[in-house]
Amino acid sequence: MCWCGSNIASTVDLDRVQKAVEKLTNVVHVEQNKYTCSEPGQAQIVAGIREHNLDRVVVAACSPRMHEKTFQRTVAKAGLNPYLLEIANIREHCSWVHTSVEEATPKAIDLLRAAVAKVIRNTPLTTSTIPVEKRALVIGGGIAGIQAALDIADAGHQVVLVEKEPTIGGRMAQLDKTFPTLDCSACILTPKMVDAAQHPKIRLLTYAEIEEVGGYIGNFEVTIRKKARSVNEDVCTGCGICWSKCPSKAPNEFDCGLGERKAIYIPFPQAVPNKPVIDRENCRYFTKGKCGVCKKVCPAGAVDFEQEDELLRERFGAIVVATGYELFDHSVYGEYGYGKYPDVITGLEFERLINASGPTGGKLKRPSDGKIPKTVVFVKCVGSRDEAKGFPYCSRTCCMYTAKQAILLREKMPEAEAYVFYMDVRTPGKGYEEFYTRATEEFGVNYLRGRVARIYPKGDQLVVRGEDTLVGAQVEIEADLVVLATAMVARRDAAELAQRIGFSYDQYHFFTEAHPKLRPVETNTAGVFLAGACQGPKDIPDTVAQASAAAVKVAMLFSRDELETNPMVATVDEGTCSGCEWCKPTCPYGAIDIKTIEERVGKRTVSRRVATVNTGLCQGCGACTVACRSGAMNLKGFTNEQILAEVEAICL
Amino acid sequence: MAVVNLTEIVRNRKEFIDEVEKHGGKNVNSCYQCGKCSAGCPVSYAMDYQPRQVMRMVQLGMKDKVLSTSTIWLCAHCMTCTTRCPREVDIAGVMEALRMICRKENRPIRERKVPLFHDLFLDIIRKGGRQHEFQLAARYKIATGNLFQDVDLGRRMFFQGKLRLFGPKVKGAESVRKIFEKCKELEGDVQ
Amino acid sequence: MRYAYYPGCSLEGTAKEYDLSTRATFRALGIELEELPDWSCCGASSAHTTNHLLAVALPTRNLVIAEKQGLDLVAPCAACFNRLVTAQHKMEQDARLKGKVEQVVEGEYQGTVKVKAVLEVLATDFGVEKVREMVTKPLKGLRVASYYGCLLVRPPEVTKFDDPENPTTMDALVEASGAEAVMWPHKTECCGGSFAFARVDIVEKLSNDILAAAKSNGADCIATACPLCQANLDMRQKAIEKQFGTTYNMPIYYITELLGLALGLEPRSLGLGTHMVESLRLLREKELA
Amino acid sequence: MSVERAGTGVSTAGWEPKIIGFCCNWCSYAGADLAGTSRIPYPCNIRIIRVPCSGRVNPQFVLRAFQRGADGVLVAGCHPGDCHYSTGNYFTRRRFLLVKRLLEYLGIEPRRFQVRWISGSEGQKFADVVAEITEQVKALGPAKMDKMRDVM
Repeated sequence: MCWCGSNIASTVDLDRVQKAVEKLTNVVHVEQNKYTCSEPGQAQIVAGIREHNLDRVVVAACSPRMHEKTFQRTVAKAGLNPYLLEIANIREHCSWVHTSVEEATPKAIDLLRAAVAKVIRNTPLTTSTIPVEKRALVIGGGIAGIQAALDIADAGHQVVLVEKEPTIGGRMAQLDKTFPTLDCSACILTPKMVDAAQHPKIRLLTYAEIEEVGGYIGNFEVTIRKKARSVNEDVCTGCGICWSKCPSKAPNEFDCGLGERKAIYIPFPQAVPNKPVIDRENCRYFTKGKCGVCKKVCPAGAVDFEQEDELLRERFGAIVVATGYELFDHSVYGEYGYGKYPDVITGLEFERLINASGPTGGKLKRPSDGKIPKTVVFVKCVGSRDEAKGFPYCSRTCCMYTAKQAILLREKMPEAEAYVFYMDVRTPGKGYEEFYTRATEEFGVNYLRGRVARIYPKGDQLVVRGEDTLVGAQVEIEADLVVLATAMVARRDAAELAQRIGFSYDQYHFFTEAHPKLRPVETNTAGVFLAGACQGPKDIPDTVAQASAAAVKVAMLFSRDELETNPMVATVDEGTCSGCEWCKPTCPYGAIDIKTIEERVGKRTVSRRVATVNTGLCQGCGACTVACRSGAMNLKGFTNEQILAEVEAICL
Repeated sequence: MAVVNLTEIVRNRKEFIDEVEKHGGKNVNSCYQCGKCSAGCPVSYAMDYQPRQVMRMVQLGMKDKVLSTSTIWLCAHCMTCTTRCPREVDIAGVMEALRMICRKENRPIRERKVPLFHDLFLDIIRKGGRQHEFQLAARYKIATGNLFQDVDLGRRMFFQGKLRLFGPKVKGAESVRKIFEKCKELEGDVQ
Repeated sequence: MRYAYYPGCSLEGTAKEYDLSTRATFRALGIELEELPDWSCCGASSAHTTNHLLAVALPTRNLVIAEKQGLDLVAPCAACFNRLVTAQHKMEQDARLKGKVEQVVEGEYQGTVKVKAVLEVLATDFGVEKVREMVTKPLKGLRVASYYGCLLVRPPEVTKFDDPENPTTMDALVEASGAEAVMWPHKTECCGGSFAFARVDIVEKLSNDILAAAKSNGADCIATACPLCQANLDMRQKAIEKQFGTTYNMPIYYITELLGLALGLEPRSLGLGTHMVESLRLLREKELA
Repeated sequence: MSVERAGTGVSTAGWEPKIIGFCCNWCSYAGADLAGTSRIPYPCNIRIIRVPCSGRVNPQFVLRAFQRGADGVLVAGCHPGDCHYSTGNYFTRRRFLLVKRLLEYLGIEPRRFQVRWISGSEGQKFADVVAEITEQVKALGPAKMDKMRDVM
């Protein structure tokens, strides 16, 4: 029993406590100590264990959250299993919150009685170790995935970077300029793409998807589907003859369908790898059986129509998920024309139209008739902050990208007028508010506070009707082009991927971090980390920061050869388990599986299904123990028997 | 505009908001003042305050002010606002609730002719079971003293057979009268 | 096909041609209508702006009668339609209100009758394609702006009819009649509705916006399915022209008048010719009547 | 085993209720610690049992507490959405709505049993909750659990 100087001793009459505790069954020795956590205090415990041949220890002191680990090490020094120790919290929960000795002393006795009742039911627990496979899988080759892969690789570990599209680069590659500095997106991204491709520790798997994930931290088993590219990457030199000669055209996804590409193509000139892919749905050879021009002209003989999807099985110690986002589909807004007015475009489409390598060569021509717009209206919060038709959350990046686009417009075409309809302008980033101020003051962008009620065509223009809520009047603008700042939303296959890997996602299908403040890049599944907008709307600086943070977490994990597992895990009494599987869905970690065991009943051997706990995945929350109807599930360190004993000891 | 002292007003706002919600105005506190309602309101131009401003006054509990606006009477109940509201606030329903509260408390009404019309309309149904447009027009004109409004139109309609001088006869007129009485009994007459 | 028919007060007076043409067109298509016995007024906007209970009780009296008749109910007037479905919606949401209303109307409300607008019966129940097949005199060359107004489409969760921003049911029927449906943006803008008496100026401004939009999008005429809309656009058109210094001369037809015509019915039998804006001249010019 | 409960049938003068608090390790136990480090006083009637998660609290523990003579039980966990194990407290929430009704059925006033969300930063809230539940249990008087003795 610790005095903690006068912290405990002044409020709890420890002598009285000692007298009461000495009488308890199983209690052999009680002693007091001025500062138990100090070096001599700990030595006293070790000496006590040895002298009295103790096999259980209770320390009555401060909160176990403070010194449980300390005292576990102390008893281990005396050769005792560290889990044969219990702490009675008589400081935070007693002496510090009660003022009178008459109140605090009986309570301290109760707390000690409970700790004694529990500790006699403690059993030795051992941590086991699992080996760590020091290879990381990064899913998604946008800026988040590239950054995470580069950082992990620079820390000296092998990385496989899997990207669904034929090239890495992601959304950032589609952008024209980046806020708040207005540097060209491609200029800062493409060097990183090349770095990733040339890094000796990084292996790029583009045009590939995750098929299956099994295992657990340190030991994931992943199946990757490498889709048939119809081009042998090892042989192809990326010379470009094939796509210059290809006769079939299709809308270019990279340009949001505003321009065209060939059926054999690279998405954009700086694509990495610079190897084309055949879009079989639009290729004449595959649709009509005739053509084969690309194969004929390829000097390297790289075109391979017979190529098939390939399944790769790989082992990884950690996974970084960086799958990014999609844009909200604004066709649900009837008041904005159901996505049918060609001159009502999204912010991303605007990026392509104003980009020098875009479908218009950087000349902002509107999609309907190629006219150069003189009046452009930007509408913010389309699909975001809208419970009725979109999502309630703020999409976080739109205020800044809209300001940027308005600036780009005014910079390129000073004769064009820019209007921005906004509800709030949110600029909480370094240099962001200054950037927004430049938009209004230096570039003369007209900001109007109010949500647009309606957009409708009038002649070859679009009437945008809103309220300027600061004036309190309806306003109308006859616009040539309307740009909707559509919200960032989770990818449509996000939930499926999360289920496949086995971690959780929120109601909007964004991936859930382990703790919203303190564990922002971990998932609740050990060994799986998050980077970028797959976790929630995010701009480039935040994405890169999170990607590097995820990389550090991976590197931390890989700094060890083996991992100690948490010994306080769930355990199944197979004898009483009825195989009802009620425990399974309560487990947030997917740690419970069902296995079949053979049993002898009389002379026969019968097989029976029972639950089994994967101790690598179990985090010891105990939810399954309560779901278990037959009481077969228990939690080591917090067993039913231990907790009931505490209850009874307190109620005595 | 005079300074609005919110100290007392805000203290009592819950009571007022509850009253508005009891009369059918849903989710008043969800409004975040985006202005989409006012931007799409066809009658906004004739109102002294935008529907959005009315919503704000309700949120703050500015009962006297909001009940003296013309807006609540000029709402045509076209429900464009309610249909488009991103926060699923029934703005048209709030307007309706405010009108009812205004009449219940016998407060001065900014657009007197609007409720006058509705009162005459209902009075004719109460007595005859169905509407009678000729009677409605005639009584409205007498009540407003504007006898010559649309006289020419009336004459042309009469000759097209569109104005019947005598009202329809409904056998169940009596049962309709009873419905009026019971509603008055249960909800209180607000006319 | 048989329906109970709830004409509503307007169709006995200012909108009698809507009544005539609905009955005639339905007869021509072989859809039977059985007038709701002893129906009474739905209370229109006046009831729901005054007393909540009354606003539900007045339509419910008619719904109870319809339930006894055992047929789905057609309400040509958009205001009646809206009040009837709103009453149904409110009682569905609130069992206590339902009990109170039943007490007031002294009858039991089951919720078994479906209330339908004329457009829904024609386009969905009967079928646009079948209408097209039965057209004998296609309205070639007529450019029609379909005007739906507020009460058919809003609020969508109550009316459950078409789309609140860009409905197309009437356009499909217009096309089926052989006429051309004009694309225009003011299909569901408000005409001012019940302000026809108290604030004529508002009705004139709003109706002018609608007429102007129809004209600038190349329409010859407007088709409606609401007596209030028709009245405001038709009866007020002269005054609007004077007020805004413009000329429209734009006939405002009921959709049933146009369909009846396409089905080969006599213009007079549809009530054509009783509009305030000359309605036959345009048809004659296009050699349709 | 039969345990005689002190105070049964005795006048309640000078009686102090005994309340058991199950606190999850990550939020509520930490909240109680914070109340301590901030020296926020609260009634001494509560005895805290540490559990990893409020979802670990089996209704059996609650029933046993009442059976053995506790006058009140508090289950405290992380706020919904903040669970360290992501979903544990959702189970708690659903489970204990039922337990309240079971207690009522057993003749125990449901107010003797409360579930609260207290985060690790809410020391004051922890103290307030304890004060509140103590007050309420005091008002209810000693729990009468004679009928349930040792049926479990």
